[in-house]
Amino acid sequence: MTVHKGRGFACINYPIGMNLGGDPSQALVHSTPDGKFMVSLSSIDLGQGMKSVTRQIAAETLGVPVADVYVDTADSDTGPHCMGSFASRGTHRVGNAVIRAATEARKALLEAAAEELEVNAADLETDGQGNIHVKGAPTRTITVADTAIAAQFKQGRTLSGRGIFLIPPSDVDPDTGEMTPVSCFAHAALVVDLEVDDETGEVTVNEINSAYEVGRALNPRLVEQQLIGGAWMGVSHALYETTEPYYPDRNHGPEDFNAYLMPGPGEVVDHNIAVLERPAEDAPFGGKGPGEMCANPVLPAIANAVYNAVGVRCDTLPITPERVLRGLLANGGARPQGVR
Amino acid sequence: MVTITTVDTLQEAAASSGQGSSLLGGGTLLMRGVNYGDQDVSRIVRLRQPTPLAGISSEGERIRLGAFATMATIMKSGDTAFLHPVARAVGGPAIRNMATVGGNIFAPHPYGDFAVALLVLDARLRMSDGSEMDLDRLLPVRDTETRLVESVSALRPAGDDFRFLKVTRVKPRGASVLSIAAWLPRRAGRVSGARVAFGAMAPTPVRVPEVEAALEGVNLDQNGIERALQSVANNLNPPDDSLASGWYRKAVAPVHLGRLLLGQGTR
Amino acid sequence: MSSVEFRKDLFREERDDNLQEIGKPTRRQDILGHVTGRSPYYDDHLFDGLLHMRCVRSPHHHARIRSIDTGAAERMPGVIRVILARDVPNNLNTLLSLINFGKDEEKLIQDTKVAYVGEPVAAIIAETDRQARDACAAVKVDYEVLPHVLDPEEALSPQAPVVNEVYPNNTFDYHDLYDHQKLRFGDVDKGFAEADHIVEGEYQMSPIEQAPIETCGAIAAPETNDRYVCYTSTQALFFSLGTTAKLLDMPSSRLHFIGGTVGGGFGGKVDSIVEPLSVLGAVLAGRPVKFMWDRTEEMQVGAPRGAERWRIKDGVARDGRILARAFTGFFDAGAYTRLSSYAIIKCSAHLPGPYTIPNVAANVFCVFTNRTPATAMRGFGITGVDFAIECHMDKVAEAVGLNPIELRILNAYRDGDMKPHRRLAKNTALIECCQVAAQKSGWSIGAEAARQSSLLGGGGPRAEIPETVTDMAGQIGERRRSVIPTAPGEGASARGNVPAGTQGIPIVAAAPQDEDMIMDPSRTGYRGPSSTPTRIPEAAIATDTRPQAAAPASPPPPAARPGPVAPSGSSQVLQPALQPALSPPAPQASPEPPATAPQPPAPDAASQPYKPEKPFSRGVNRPGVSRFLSGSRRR
Amino acid sequence: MMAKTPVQFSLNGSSAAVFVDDAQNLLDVLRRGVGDLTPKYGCGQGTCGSCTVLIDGEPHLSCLTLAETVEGRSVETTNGLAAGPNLHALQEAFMENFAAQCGYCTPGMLMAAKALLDRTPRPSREEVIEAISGNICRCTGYDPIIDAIMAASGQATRRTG
Repeated sequence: MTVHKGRGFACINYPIGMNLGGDPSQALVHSTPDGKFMVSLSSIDLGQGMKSVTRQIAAETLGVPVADVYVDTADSDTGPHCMGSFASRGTHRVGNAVIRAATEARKALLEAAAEELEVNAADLETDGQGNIHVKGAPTRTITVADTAIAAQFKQGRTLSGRGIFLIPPSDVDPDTGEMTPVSCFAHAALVVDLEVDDETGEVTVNEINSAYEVGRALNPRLVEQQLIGGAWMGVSHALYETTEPYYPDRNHGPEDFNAYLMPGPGEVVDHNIAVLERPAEDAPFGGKGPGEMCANPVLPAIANAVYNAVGVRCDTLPITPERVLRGLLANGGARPQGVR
Repeated sequence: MVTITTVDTLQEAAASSGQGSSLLGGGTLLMRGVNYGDQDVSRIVRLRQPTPLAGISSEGERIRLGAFATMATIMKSGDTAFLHPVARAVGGPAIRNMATVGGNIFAPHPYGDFAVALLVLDARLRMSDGSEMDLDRLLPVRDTETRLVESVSALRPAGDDFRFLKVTRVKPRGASVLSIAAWLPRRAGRVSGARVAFGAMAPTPVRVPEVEAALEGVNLDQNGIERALQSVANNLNPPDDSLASGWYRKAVAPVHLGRLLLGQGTR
Repeated sequence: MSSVEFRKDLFREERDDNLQEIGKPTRRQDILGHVTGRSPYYDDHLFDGLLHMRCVRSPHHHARIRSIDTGAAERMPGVIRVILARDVPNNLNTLLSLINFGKDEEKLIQDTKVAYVGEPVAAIIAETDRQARDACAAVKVDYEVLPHVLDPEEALSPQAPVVNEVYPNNTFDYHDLYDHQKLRFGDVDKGFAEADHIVEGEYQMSPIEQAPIETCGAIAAPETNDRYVCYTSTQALFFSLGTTAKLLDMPSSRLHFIGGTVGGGFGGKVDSIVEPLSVLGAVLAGRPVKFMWDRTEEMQVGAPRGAERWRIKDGVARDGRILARAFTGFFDAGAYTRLSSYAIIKCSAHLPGPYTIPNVAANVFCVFTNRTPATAMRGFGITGVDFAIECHMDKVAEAVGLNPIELRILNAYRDGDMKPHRRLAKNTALIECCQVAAQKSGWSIGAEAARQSSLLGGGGPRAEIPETVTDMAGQIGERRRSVIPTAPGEGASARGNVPAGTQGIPIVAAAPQDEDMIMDPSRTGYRGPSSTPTRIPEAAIATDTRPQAAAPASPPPPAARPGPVAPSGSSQVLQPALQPALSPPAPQASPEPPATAPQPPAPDAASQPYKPEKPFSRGVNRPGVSRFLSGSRRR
Repeated sequence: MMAKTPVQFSLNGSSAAVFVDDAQNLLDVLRRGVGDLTPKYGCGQGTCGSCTVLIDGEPHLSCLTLAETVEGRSVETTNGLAAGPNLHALQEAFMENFAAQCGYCTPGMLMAAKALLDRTPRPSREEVIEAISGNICRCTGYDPIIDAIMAASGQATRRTG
């Protein structure tokens, strides 16, 4: 048995949001009687953290602690329209809608506080701790709670906001393909190190070193969740997964998780990630949405690493042991391509 | 529509078996079928108290496993240390708490890795009618056998005479690409009376007499095993499934057998 | 084991890192619910008298339905109702009709012809799941088996059976003109002729299952106010609501959809199949009905990420510059469109990947075959072609003898470059990702590659749109009459020409409807694009110190290269090599663009050609936009 | 009329009694019969682990367990993990380690992990991996889950950054 080490590289960019635009999302923000804020959406949390990231966006925009904000989604009677959670659109589209709604609510909040403090709203700032101060005069202050009570029980003012974010639909030129697809792109590059058993064709991924550019990590732990889980899915796509193992023949399609293959907990790959943040102009606080792009570079990087290890081009996914072994046999054995 | 019949003894269970009836063992395969509306199952026959049939006992150079003994039970018993790696290869911890020896004998491809080990350990079955039957006689006719298995008696191997290997795509637990069990008694270093069985390489676990014959009298080194490895592909015609093609199974079975015989382990 | 580092040193001039809540590792709002098992997924809503629905499904790839006998099933214990196609009020839809894309073509329940294994021909509601399954097994369907086609390229042949009668050419109709989506930029044939190497490759991705651990499902129940509530696993609440309203011909106001807490989606819960069926069940039975896919349905009937086949042809200069790239792509849509047609447009705009290539062409086909319809999955429209592109880049690197990472950096797109879909690149960071990944893995790259920046070297002549060769090959139906080539340009009789510089108006976000919704720019954390390159500290990059001989392994500033894309004399060209490699990002004495300190987001129009300063004003020239988009009636 | 069979068992230390249908599995009985919604349906095939419960302290797949076989036995679910308002160490560790995304596999993971820690309070990483080898997670890549279980056993994780 000979095990050959291989190293492969790939880099990608990824369009953020539904292609061609035309995919609005809306948000509503309102204050409770004592100045806590509820965000109403119709967006879906599939595990990517939609509720959490929109909560942080709302808190940042309002200028209040995150603990004072909760997100309620998705009830079609109370949540305004959202196109849905797909195409990496959640952070970008819904985040922007939340910013607009929370901005309008903040305006009302500051106007109510200004009336209480008898100053101009433009002279007020929030401290993010639940207080509103006069700029340059921190002792002239009122809490968000007192402001909300005054607004709603004395002034007759709602502390609420509406937001919609829409990139209008783009046409596509039939002859050239000209279009405005999306407004920003995330980026990634990574290096995969793996081993190939030249008698069985089995591939073992040992390490991934990656760089992901996400605009801004709105919550670094949520970004980390996406990148680690996404790279796992990339390995899975590259080496394991298909509903039609003999495509285009439809036979032997898996019907359970014993037959539909994915890497198990015994195959966790060491993954060293660098997160880069180049904020996008029209994205919420620059954040681009890392959810979809994270798996993509792993697939070709693995194929390239297998070639580096044993000289077999794996141009068909998934890269099963059988495909590697057939390539090895066709080549008359392993042809390592050199240490990188 | 499925009905449940609860009985007290295996003999009663066998008597009430018939078209559409299935004995509930660990449930790992039967209940799946029930959940999915398997129209071949209209009655579940269930033992009120399966514990008496779940024991493990020592019988001289052999070991007796009740048909209802679970993989977890086997992994806990000091008498069955040689079977621990085999039992551990069956599913995750929850499955092992449920899956039984008897059920494994009837498990369809690609399951049934425990039966592969039993095959090389000269397993003899005690049936519900009191008769005995060799496991390798039952396997080819298991789909039509109406008697139930009460217990299995297997040889207790010495030293590293017994070896087992399961090749899976998913780690640490997955269904079989193939599994191999070998019993390799040696005299003066040379193999004498080898048994070799494969799982997921045929419709049921199978021994391969040609491989066994090719190992007779050889040393367990690269030269000694060469003829046995060559005879693997000629004597097995493994199926395609979603885990691997028959071509692949055939291509790597000699590789894995070689590694097992040479004590190299697997990846 | 994993590790994560945040490279705050990079692009720091473009961000404020002093925000209060953004950037904090706040615990998830839903985590307590998750660890206590109390997060309310759709199936965690209990209803008295809940009924269960299961489907009778086609065992054939392609067959005409002669008759359906439900008599025995209707008499089985626990059976409440057998639902057939005639029970669906408006039994024809295509998912993207909600955004006016494509023609209605798929029935919720089939009655005339099945086109894939698993297509539903009846749904049965019973007291228990098992009773519904037993009744499904008792339905007798008389099928006339038809010839089927499973390979997308075979489906293009004139002899292939018609999979989907609404698209009788087995291809989606693009723009009422072509049987594929075209992308044309420059002249690939000219690029191939100028190239030193031609590198070709073919790539295949098989279908992939989204495999959320929660299977797709919905529970619908009559509400006391003559409406129907539907708890759903959908990824797109109003898509599912709108689709249900359309199929059931019911005012959307009578539908109350609740979801938002979903056990994984990955694209597999957009298709809105279970919602209309469960609501229809609740309407017909007058009781709560659950329709939950089992795992087998999820894997073999639920739409996967579809298979894709790609052919790429590159013309490459000796020094590694890619001069032309042509794609031929086949998306295997299965029997119905779902989202494949749309993914292809997204994909076309993505080509040729994150690289600046002066001549690009693509033909991408949405092909119907007799398999489970394909739909969205994480990375939709991009994952498959990225696999092809990046495998191909390694083949190009091998052909020219370049380090694969250096090859990418050499060809990488940069701020200000024109992309083949005729919009400028901005906010790019591919080069920096390449450099950091090289650094982290200890993979040596040349010093010049390590010095490159996404902020420099782009624009100028690279911002120009070349004269573009077009063709009219592959008009709808043409391929049905005779075999014609699928690759761009090949066999095209009528050629056209789009003059250099031709470009429409970029579309930007609609402005906030009220000035109260405009956030104070100082609080956005965004400082605008920097003109100074972010620097990976060069000492940290393992640079290749091997002698770099005749082969130009290191990338010259792209705009300074000779060649068809790079006429000389660009004032945009900096001299990156002259910059002290280890110097911190700081104003540089360079002529253009003016080096500045961090700026407020008020860039001049020249360097920011499509900053959204004004609300979008161009009319949408497609008639009948969805009511969910603009309030006007759907077509 | 479908036959109904009475079944009485201990659920998280309390007595539960319910009539079950013929061939009904324990998962369905727990969820719809007694209203404990914490075990989840992911496959009904015993291949995903999201319905994992402990029966007499050992992990079992409730979707493959014929409900009437738990007569007189002890069943534990995620609903019984916390002691009143105090979360179990595993629950705290899963929160702290961001070990859940969609959360659907989490109850099954927690029960598989509890079975391990009840028997092996300071497991090795390999033992943790073995313990969850029958539980599938599609979101996390397993690494944070393994870290969380190690952390719950009082062992520092090797996470950096």
